[in-house]
Amino acid sequence: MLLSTVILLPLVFAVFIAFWPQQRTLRHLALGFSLIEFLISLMILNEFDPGSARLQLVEKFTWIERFGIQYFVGIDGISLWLVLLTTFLTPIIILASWTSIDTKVKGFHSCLFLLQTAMIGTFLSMDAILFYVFWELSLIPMYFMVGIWGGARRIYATIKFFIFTMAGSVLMLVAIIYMMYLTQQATGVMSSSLLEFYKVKIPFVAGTFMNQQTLLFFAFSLAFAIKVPIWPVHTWLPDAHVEAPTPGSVILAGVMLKMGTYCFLRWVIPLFPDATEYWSWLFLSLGVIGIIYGALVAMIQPDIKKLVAYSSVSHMGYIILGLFVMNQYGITGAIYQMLNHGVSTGALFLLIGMIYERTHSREISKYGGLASVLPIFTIFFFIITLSSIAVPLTNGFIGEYLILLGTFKAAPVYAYFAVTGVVLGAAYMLWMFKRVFFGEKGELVKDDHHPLHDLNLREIVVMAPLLILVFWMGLLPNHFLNWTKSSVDHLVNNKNKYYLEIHENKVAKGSEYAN
Amino acid sequence: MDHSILMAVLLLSPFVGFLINGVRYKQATYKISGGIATAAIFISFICSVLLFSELVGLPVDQRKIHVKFFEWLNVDKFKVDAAFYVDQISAIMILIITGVGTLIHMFSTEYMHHDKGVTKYFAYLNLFVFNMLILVLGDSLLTMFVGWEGVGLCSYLLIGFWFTDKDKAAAGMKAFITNRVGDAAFLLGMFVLFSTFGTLNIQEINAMAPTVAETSWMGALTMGTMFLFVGATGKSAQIPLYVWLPDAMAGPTPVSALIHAATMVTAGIYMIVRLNPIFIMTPNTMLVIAIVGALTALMAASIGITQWDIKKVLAYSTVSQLGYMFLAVGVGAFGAGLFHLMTHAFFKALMFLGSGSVIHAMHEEQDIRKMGGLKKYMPITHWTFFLGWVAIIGIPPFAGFFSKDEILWMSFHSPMGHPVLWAIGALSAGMTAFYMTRLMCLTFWGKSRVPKTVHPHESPALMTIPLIVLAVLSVVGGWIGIPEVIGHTFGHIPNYLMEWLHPVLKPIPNLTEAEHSLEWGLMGASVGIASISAFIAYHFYVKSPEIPGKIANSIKPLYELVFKKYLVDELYFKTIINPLIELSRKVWFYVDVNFIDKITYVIADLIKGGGGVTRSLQTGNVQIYAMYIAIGLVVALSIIIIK
Amino acid sequence: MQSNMFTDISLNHYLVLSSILFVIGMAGVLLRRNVIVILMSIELMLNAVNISFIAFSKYTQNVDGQIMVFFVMTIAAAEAAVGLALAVTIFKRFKEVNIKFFEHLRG
Amino acid sequence: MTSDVFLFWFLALLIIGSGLAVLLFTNPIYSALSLAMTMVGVAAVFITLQAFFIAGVQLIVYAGAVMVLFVMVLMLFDIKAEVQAFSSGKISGAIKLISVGLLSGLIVGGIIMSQKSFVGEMTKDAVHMAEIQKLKKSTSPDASSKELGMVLFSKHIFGFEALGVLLTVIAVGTVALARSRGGTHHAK
Repeated sequence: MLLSTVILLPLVFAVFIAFWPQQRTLRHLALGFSLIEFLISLMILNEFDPGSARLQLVEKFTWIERFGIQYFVGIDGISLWLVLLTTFLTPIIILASWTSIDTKVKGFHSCLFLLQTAMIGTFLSMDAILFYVFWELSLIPMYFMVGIWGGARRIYATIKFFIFTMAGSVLMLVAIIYMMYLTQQATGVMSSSLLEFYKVKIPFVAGTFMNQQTLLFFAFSLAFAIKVPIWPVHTWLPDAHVEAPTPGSVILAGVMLKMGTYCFLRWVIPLFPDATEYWSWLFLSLGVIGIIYGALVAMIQPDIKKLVAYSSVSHMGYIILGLFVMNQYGITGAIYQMLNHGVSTGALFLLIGMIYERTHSREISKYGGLASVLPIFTIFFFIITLSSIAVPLTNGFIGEYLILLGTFKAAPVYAYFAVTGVVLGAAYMLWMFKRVFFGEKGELVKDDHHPLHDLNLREIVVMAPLLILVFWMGLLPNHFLNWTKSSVDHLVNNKNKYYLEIHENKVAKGSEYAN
Repeated sequence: MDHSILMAVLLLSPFVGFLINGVRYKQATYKISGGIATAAIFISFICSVLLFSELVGLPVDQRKIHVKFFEWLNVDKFKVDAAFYVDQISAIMILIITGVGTLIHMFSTEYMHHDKGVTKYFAYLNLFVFNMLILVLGDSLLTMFVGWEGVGLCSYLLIGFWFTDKDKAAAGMKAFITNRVGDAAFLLGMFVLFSTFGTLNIQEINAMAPTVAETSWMGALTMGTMFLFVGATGKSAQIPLYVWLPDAMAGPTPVSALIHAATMVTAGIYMIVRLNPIFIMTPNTMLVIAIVGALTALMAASIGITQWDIKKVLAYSTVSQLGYMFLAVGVGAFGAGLFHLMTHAFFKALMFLGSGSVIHAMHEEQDIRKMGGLKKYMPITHWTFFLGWVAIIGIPPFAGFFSKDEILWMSFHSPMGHPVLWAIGALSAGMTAFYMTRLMCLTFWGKSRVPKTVHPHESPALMTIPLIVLAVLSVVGGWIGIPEVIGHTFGHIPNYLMEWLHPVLKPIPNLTEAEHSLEWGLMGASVGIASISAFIAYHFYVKSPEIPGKIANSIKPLYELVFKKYLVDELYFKTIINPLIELSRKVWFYVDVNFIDKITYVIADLIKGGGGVTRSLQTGNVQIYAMYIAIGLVVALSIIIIK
Repeated sequence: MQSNMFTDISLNHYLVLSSILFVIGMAGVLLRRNVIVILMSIELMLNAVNISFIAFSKYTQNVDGQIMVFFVMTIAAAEAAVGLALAVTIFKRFKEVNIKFFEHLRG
Repeated sequence: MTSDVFLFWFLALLIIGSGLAVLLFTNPIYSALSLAMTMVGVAAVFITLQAFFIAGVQLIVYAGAVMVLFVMVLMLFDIKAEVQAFSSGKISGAIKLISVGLLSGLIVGGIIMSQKSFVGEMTKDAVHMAEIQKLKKSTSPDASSKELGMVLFSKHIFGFEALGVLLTVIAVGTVALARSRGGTHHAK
């Protein structure tokens, strides 16, 4: 029941919070809840067998029998860390929004927990319909989060965000239904189980577009590409980020974007191996374009948040690159980079939120000389900047290095282009850093009547776990990679005939007790 | 003592120093901060000496201490350990780093005493040493890269140390980004080597190095080494990525001494020397290295002649000397390169610290036109600087002479060298002598041009002691590598350095036995050129100070070009940076705002327009709605009936 | 067997009658402006349907058709009540029961 | 020509005529009276089809209660003949008329065309005749009402109860509506 608990507990919390009468203790309650959720999710590590590539801790109940739709959840090395990242970020977000969210506090925390359920559900569902439900469910709280607690142009941003993502998922629903049909054709029994999907051999014809596998591949890919977002469909991201409140941005960058990349790994690559291989050039190119484009455009943004949003586009380009080179290095790097991006970009948004709370501006040109006024803030920001530009011994380096290595081994041409992202990344981050923190004091920093105060204890507590993680992940990556290794190996070694078996040993253990 | 503990202390001592000073960064007690930092580096120095002596104690073919701490990264076949090893090459390096480092830390304690951020400064400095040690000791290219980026980072922090000045912050940024260009190439180099050898472990790569030279330009090894060399041009300030180093003088002067003269900038040479078995097998890369090194030496030296800022002169001098080192490794004389690296560390650190002493005395004045005659105010600084001067211009028997002569000789004699390379080297040597003498004359000798408000004074002992130690090293440092031809003449003085390095350096293929007379001749020629240049400079700047101005006027366009550093910065701005920013703006405006978003708007507008059409059908009149039903009924029935 | 259209009354006759009545009712709904008359026309249409129900019920010997008519009548009564109540409210405000006062659904 | 046939034609003409009168009278009161006439005609048709109970209900509920309701409302409002009884709009009016005409043509045509495939003749078909005769004998008005009641309270009991609830709701809703201040939205 562990996974179901992890998925559904936040939902219970959300309802509980919604009916909690006391306004004053609301945040404490929410924080406590999120910590409980995090601790419970840590128990997954205890139960998880890192040596096995199978699907573990599986739970399966019939939902709609006629169509073979099940409540089917399970975890493997690919989804493990993303779930933990989600539960890890939530308490941080609640603590970070302690003062910045001051209207409709109850609704906000309910949304947050609902979102948590949706995201964890997306990562753990092994049934297409269940997955789709969670996937779409995640949109709704996010929609409200941006729409209610967002900035001035929040309505524009929410609608853009909503329509972009919806447009993609509609095609995906069609594709899922078609997959169910194909499963029925192949096995005689209709099923929406992903494991059954894996068994279906979908006809593929190279060179043409109008064949089943290619069409299905693109239907799924489009939905995920918009979520990631891959280059030409990325324009919702900067707007959503800029208008979202800090917690919204953190969730968006930290976890929601990973839903896209994770699903590439869980759905697209194993389900459509031929199409993936045949069309990988397209995604590799788009990834590289995303890296360079995101970096270039980030460079000239006048708004810090927008800059970081475009840097996300660039970082997500790396992840796409890693996924589609289809070797151990690339995929391991991509998984690692997902976590890194969650940690470091999440932290960047938190920091920007903190300074925004003080000055109510995100315009780079109005800052300057912050370093001499807010030393602790500066140190934190600098460390996260380093992580973002992938300096060795921070987490970012491991991911980026592995991705580039994988790319070079598979397709050197893309690596030559992608490597410019290393330079451009440093350029835009450091240039921003220079303009905000160095030089003479800017107009927002100068104000003697309202001197800026450095981070308080709460904010330091918010940042500390992230900073620790930055170095932990950079210094001892094996602590994390050992858990994903067997799953990734399994995926790469069987990429043309992928299958996933259910790990039974926990059940056996249970039956021992029963006897 | 156990090697691993020794190694751990060696590495972690500076890091602990960094942590202590980092935590108490707000304190301005310079003596305590400086003391902690200096002690941390000194402990490392002791460890280095112990390791060195251990190494000496080992048999010649087993001189290697390898310590593995933990497995860092392990993905599929890609395995990298947090492991370090000391061999003959890295032993020299750690001695230089910690030794010179200790002296510079000591010097800094006094030099930075008035600065509020002194503790932060020492924290950065310790962190730098830590990273430098990782770079030098790392047993794989990736570990080396960790230090490689780490020193770049510290360099960034220290150049932009006085960050409230926008230009200084910009200089730091420039350094980091320029280095990043090199680092990106270094990454590619690593990828190529990993693809070729299946490992990044330096020892394994060296062991697997081919025995036959690779002559193809597009061969894997040539590409790999070429990429690594581009990485080195970034870190070691060679054409085309040297532009950051002169700007890096924005940092505190001891930083320039430690990072931008003695240690970090030599990382590129060190890397090539450490990987010499594969570099020697790629003659094409070697050729490029030699040419780039020679050209950098010449170009930087020529710029050095025209500069007025004491630190800028030294900076260009550093670039030029680094060019020499690349020239050396480019012609296969790895030992000579390392030798020059060492002597250069001594005399250039000395000169930077000397200039720091001068700047300190002159109350932050760096323009040599406002100096002159400082000899009588600050005798110790003058005499130590003087020794550095004779060392760098290559007057025997001072340190620079031996190393520089070795390089020039090898660039002529080695089968990979060429007389042209020798000529460029010799010309640069002449220029070096010229601008160094000019610096000497304008700063210490001649008439005093010091403004009335400034009262120069000799620096306190904490600053002069390092100067004296370095001066001594600048004198005797060269004696461990006396060339055979001289050693032979003066009674069998062995070339200690080359013997020490012999096991780890691949010999140059097809090296013929040299004619002693030729070697003597060339040696004489280079010393002659240097002496004459020095004499001319002395004449120009002390005897008749009006001549240089006249000459400069007579070749004004050329002078201006050189004075403005060949407009390379401007060129980069014009051809790379500005177009890039312009491109970004255009791309953002045309692609993001005006194309992708426009498309979505167009789609949205289409839907909206369609909605407008259907909207007009919704008149609100119920009877009209009923009429639609009727029409629908008619259509449906017609279809059914006609069918 | 030849059948005479006028003398042999078949199910079809009832159905045709029903449809003609239905169309008359529909014309009333479409064309009249008075809400009450429109309601009446709706009653006409319902009655038309009832005729066909009963005719089918008779033809198939199935009493369910009559049940359905029973239900339809009940609904019709209810509908008339609500419709008239609406007409009353309209009349209270505008002193007229014109359909144009229901045009607030304009898109 | 039997009486059955005559009765059918007579009632059909009556129903159609009075139905048209509902449509065409400009004075709503006349329309209402015509509607009452139609209702009675329909009830008569029910009787010819042996649905005696339903015919009774038709007379009582429709011709009685509902029509009284209509007439009462009309009296209450004191509505006279209208100047403009038909909705304006020439084009829409034309379309409406055309579609109504087409619809009637289509339905009638459809029914006639489907004659062969669907409906045997009610009066001529020998088998049916026999059955109907049998039915006529067996089904007295009492018997058919009884059967109706049995089915209504057994098979359709849920629908019946639901209707009861609906009527309650309607009663409450109507009162609430009638008590409100009136109008939709604002006055023009």
